[in-house]
Amino acid sequence: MKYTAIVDGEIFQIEFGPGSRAWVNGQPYEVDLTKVGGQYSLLLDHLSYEVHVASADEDGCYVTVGGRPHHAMLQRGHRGRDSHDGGVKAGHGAKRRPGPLTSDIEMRAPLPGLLVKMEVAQGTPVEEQDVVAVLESMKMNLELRAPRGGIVSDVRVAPGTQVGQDEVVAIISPNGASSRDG
Amino acid sequence: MKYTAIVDGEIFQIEFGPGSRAWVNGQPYEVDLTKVGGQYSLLLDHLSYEVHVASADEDGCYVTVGGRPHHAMLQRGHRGRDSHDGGVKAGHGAKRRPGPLTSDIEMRAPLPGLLVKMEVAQGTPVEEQDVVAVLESMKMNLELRAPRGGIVSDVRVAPGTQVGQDEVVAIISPNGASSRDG
Amino acid sequence: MADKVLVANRGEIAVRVLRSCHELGLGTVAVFSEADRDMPHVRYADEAFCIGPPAAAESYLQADRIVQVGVDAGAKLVHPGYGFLAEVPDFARKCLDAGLTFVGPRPETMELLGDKPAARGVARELGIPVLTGSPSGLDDDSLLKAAESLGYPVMLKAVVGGGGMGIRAAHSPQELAAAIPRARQEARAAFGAEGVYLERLVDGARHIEVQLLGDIRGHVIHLGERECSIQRRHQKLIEEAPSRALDQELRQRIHRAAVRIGRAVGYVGAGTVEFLLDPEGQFYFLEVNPRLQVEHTVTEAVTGIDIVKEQLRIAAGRDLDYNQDAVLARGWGLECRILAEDPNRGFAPCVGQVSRLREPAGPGIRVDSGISEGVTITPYYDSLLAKLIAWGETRAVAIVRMRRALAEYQIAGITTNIHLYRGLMDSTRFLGGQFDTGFVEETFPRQGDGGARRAAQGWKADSARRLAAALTAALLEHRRCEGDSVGRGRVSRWRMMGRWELTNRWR
Amino acid sequence: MADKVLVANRGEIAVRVLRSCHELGLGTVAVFSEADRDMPHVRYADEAFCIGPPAAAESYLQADRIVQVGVDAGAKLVHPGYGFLAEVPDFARKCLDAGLTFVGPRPETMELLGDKPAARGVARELGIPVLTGSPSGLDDDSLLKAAESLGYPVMLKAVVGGGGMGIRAAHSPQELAAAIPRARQEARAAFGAEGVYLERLVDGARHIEVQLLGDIRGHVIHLGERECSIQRRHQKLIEEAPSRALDQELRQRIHRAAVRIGRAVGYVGAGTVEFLLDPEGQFYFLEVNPRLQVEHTVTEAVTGIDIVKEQLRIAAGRDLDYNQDAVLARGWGLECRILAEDPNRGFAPCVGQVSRLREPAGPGIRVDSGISEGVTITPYYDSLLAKLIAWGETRAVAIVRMRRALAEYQIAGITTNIHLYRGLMDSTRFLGGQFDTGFVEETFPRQGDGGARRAAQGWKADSARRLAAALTAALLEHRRCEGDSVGRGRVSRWRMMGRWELTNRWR
Repeated sequence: MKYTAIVDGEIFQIEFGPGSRAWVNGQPYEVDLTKVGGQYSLLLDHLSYEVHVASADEDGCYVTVGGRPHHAMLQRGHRGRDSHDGGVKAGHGAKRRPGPLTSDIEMRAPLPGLLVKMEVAQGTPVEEQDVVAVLESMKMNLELRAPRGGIVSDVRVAPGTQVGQDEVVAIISPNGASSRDG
Repeated sequence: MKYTAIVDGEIFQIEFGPGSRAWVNGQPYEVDLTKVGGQYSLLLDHLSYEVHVASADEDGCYVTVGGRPHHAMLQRGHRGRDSHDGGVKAGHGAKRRPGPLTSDIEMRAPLPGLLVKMEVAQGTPVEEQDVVAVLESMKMNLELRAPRGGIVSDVRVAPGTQVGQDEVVAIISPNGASSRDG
Repeated sequence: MADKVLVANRGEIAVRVLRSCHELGLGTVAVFSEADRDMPHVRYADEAFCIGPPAAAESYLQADRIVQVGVDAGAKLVHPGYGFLAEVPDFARKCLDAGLTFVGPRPETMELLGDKPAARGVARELGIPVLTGSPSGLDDDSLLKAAESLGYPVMLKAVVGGGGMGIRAAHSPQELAAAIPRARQEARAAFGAEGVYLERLVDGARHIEVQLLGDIRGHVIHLGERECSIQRRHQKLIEEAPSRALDQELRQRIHRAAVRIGRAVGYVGAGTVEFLLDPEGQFYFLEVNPRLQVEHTVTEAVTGIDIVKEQLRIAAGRDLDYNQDAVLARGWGLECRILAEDPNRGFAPCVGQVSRLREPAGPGIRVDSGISEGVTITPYYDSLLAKLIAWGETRAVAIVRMRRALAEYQIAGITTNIHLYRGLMDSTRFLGGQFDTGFVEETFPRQGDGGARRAAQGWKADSARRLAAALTAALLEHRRCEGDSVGRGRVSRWRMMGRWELTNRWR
Repeated sequence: MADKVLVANRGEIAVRVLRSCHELGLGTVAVFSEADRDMPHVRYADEAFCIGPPAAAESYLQADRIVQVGVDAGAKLVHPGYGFLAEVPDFARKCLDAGLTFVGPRPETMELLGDKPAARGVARELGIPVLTGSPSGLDDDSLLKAAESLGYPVMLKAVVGGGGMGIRAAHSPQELAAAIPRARQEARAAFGAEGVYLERLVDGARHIEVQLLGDIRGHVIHLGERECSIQRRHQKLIEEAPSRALDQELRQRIHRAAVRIGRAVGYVGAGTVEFLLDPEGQFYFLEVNPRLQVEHTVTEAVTGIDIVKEQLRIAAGRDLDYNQDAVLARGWGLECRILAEDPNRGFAPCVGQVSRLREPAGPGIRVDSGISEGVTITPYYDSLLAKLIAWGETRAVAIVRMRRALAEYQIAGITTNIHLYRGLMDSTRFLGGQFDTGFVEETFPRQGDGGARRAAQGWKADSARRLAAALTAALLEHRRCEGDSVGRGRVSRWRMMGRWELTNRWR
């Protein structure tokens, strides 16, 4: 199972092996994480960290390490859904799957960067997980994928444009009920 | 709704009125209880107590008041089940109601006292809430009622006998499957 | 002294006062607004009474209601803490009229000292230098004229009150004209009186104050000085005792001046005489704060004297426990005010629930806290959550202790200014004592988060902490997926982004 | 001193040592057994290494493994704390052989002082009184003969070790014959050496000890005395500094005797010289503890000196920071050892999970804690959870502070001896200083819980607390029934009795 975590804009590609072994961006680490009271104790190659996972907002959660808060976003690192996924869906599927899309979704840039590609135009129908745009940031290409199916009702940014963090790049409206004109 | 609480062997009969009014053994009190972090703050006629409800064992729970632990047992104070009870059943019915009795239940004396009456004999079938025995303790008569239906498979104490705290007075076995001979 | 004390305050100072009451065997009565039901001072007192809605004007400033609670609860003494009603002579009078002993100076003394130009008059008569300034009661035009004769820059201040409210610097008539209405409005909002006055502004000044104790028999002693130069917008952030800016001769002159002022006004209780020290070593009397101060703790750290206990003893009519010779300072005391303010967002106050709290402990560390895990910080009162006090044999030892304690301090769920102090403790200017009242504002905006990094192997660098955060997040999710119960409960509260993916992996 | 320190210990003393390391800017390495993964010292250190299964013999006593961790982690110093390997000369040698600096005296000094009759020989040669006793190395018969010539009662002690293990009183040859095999067995189990020796037993004796510091250049100073007479079965419970039992002349004589012993053995580091003081005011040398002691904190409270920092400085080859004249004691320090022991069940050690923890704070209070909320106390190590230290200007002030702090202390989920101290702080014999080493055993069994009640309105009486417990339990259930969410989560964990009901209500 692979994961991608973005912490304060820095990207970590994480894979867990057997036992306490993990790889982060290809580097091996020994990881020992345990919960004590309301917090966690992390030993990372024997380096000791006190970690507290604080309440989440819409865009992720706050992970406090050694008394300093960090903003973390997480997703499973494979493109499709592989065979392991049964357990996951119950967890965050709750937010993603329920019924048809009923309100507009603003697709925002999770990081500042260069919009490399815009795969859709106004009126394009999209399925859940379709690539909407590609952002280049921190020397990586980031695909922005539709969280649900619908119709692209607005495209806000053209390829080659620099976008800021949280800037809206496109809007997806419920199927057949475009709520704006662009 | 009335409740009976036994704390370190002392008996409190409690009734809650509207608002923050409560009666304990007939005396009125103003009660303001709020949860803060892992504990409670109780204002009882403006007297301030820090209360922590600690993990329960088989016989009740530990309520720490001002850093001092007290053992508390609680039950709803009415003999039968009155109309308010719908909400309660879902709560502790979980332990009491599920299916037929499958193992022996030891009926124990919650306090030291004099066994005044034994309402059953070996082989008596009992329904849930039937009175099994009556104990006199702290100037009160305490009815011991069957927590579930079954067959009385053993009677350990005769009326007129002094029993100690936690002493077994009778055993109820699953219906039609007495697992001991007495 | 088996009496009962009503503490007419909230937060850390209420807990602080309650602790001394408990040590003296006094019963305690707390008051709280509807917003403060969960606060520790409610739990810490023997009894607690709700006195109204969240807004201070409807609760902690309701003098009559608080006096009535005191009477109903059978209290004998009322301790006002600082802020709220602490410097309101009418409140003191109402206590006295109801047969309650007010723990503080006499109402007449409070009135005299509350009018700051009048208090300066007292000092001037004693031959103690005061900053040239205007009288009180001037209208806007007269203030502008007075400024011309004083010479710019000038400092505009509220006649009554304190805590940095209603204070503004003006470097020109235009600035002053613009500042006057705002200062009046702030003063009216904070203290209910819009009078302002002018003082000459001294560049590079340091703020030195002297702690006084006086009993009802006219004995007045001092407990040494404090330095409170680490401020932001006239709000003290770090206080220390003693001051590095004083040599022994200057120190004694300032102490003597403070005691003379205290004696001249017949000061009873604990109070503080504030001075400005200019870069040439000349000191000027500013004002007297007729109350317990937030930063009394650093004086307690070096003298070992419990100032709140002394207040209570004095109020009970006892003589001072000490003569001047018995007051011996030892080592160095430092205090950091832990505020619910975000230094990275212009020091905006923050609200929220304290989801996790671990306060530092161990040798030389004292925490006076007004919060506990699970409480909600509301927008109704000031942002002071707690005070962290470090003592050391020397200033350097106190600083490294403070730094160690700041590293231990964990507050989650609400943003605080703890990082700011981590940075300041590493600042060479602070270590060297080279700062004045403009230090934070000059230093911090440029320094930001990076200054908070501890040297060498002790402190975790930012990137290592980000890696730790990433691995924790991923591993908790991983365990949840694998059905491991360890991470459960926490992870379910997250909302995964799920909106984008990486194309180029493992680079 | 930007080096790294391996702390070869656990619990509160590991955290204590780590704090001083952090203040000095030293990197830190913790070790932990498999039972201690959750303990605070693991989180508090920069790095942490698991060194084996729970049993101390397989983890904290594994000298080779610990040395290897130190080497692997790049540590330069090893601090042993107290207990475990702290007094094992071989461990110190292994550190030195691996290029690690052992924070403690030289191995030869440890060996000399570890043989207690030999150490008594040093004192005797200096003309310092020692209790008459037997040599070490006697067999059972020779011990019985030696007892005859000493005269009963006698005290039987292990030749090596400390902490009350292997110590027994015998009032007759029968008692002694029975005690010898048990003492030998205890000593073998605890220290790996079964040698025992005899001392004359002094009735009504008080235990006085003197803290020493010595550097590698032969300077030896003392930091004053401590009194540790509040014991139970030779286990110290309350320690204080200074001692009420000494007048100025006697105090100086004891201090001088301690320093002379330290100089005679070329003592390096922090150590403690223990004395017995008989009711006639005659003191006798007992032994030297060549390590940091649990109760070093009360000396820190009165002198302001961080003894662990001094240990680290000395180990780094520095001269002492102080000469004797610079060591000034102020006020009074008291320490209560917070133990996971149930005084109501014969002081049986308790295990369990700490479900709630609130440690006291505020003026004059220090807590050195080895636990945190959520940790599980296991049966593998000693029962010391934390130390509560109170400082006051006088002994009386320290006692009321301690009483206040004990009232604040909340530990749920595991039974502790906090109540015992609440009772002792109210004991007139303790307040008056009228106690000897038999005080707790004489006083507490009869006093029980009732002595813990605070006077007057401050402390809640038992019956009021029971009422509060009853109402809380009932109201939480009531709210749950009514669908109120406030009580949820807690109540669902209860198991209602449901087995009996009241027939006669409202009597």
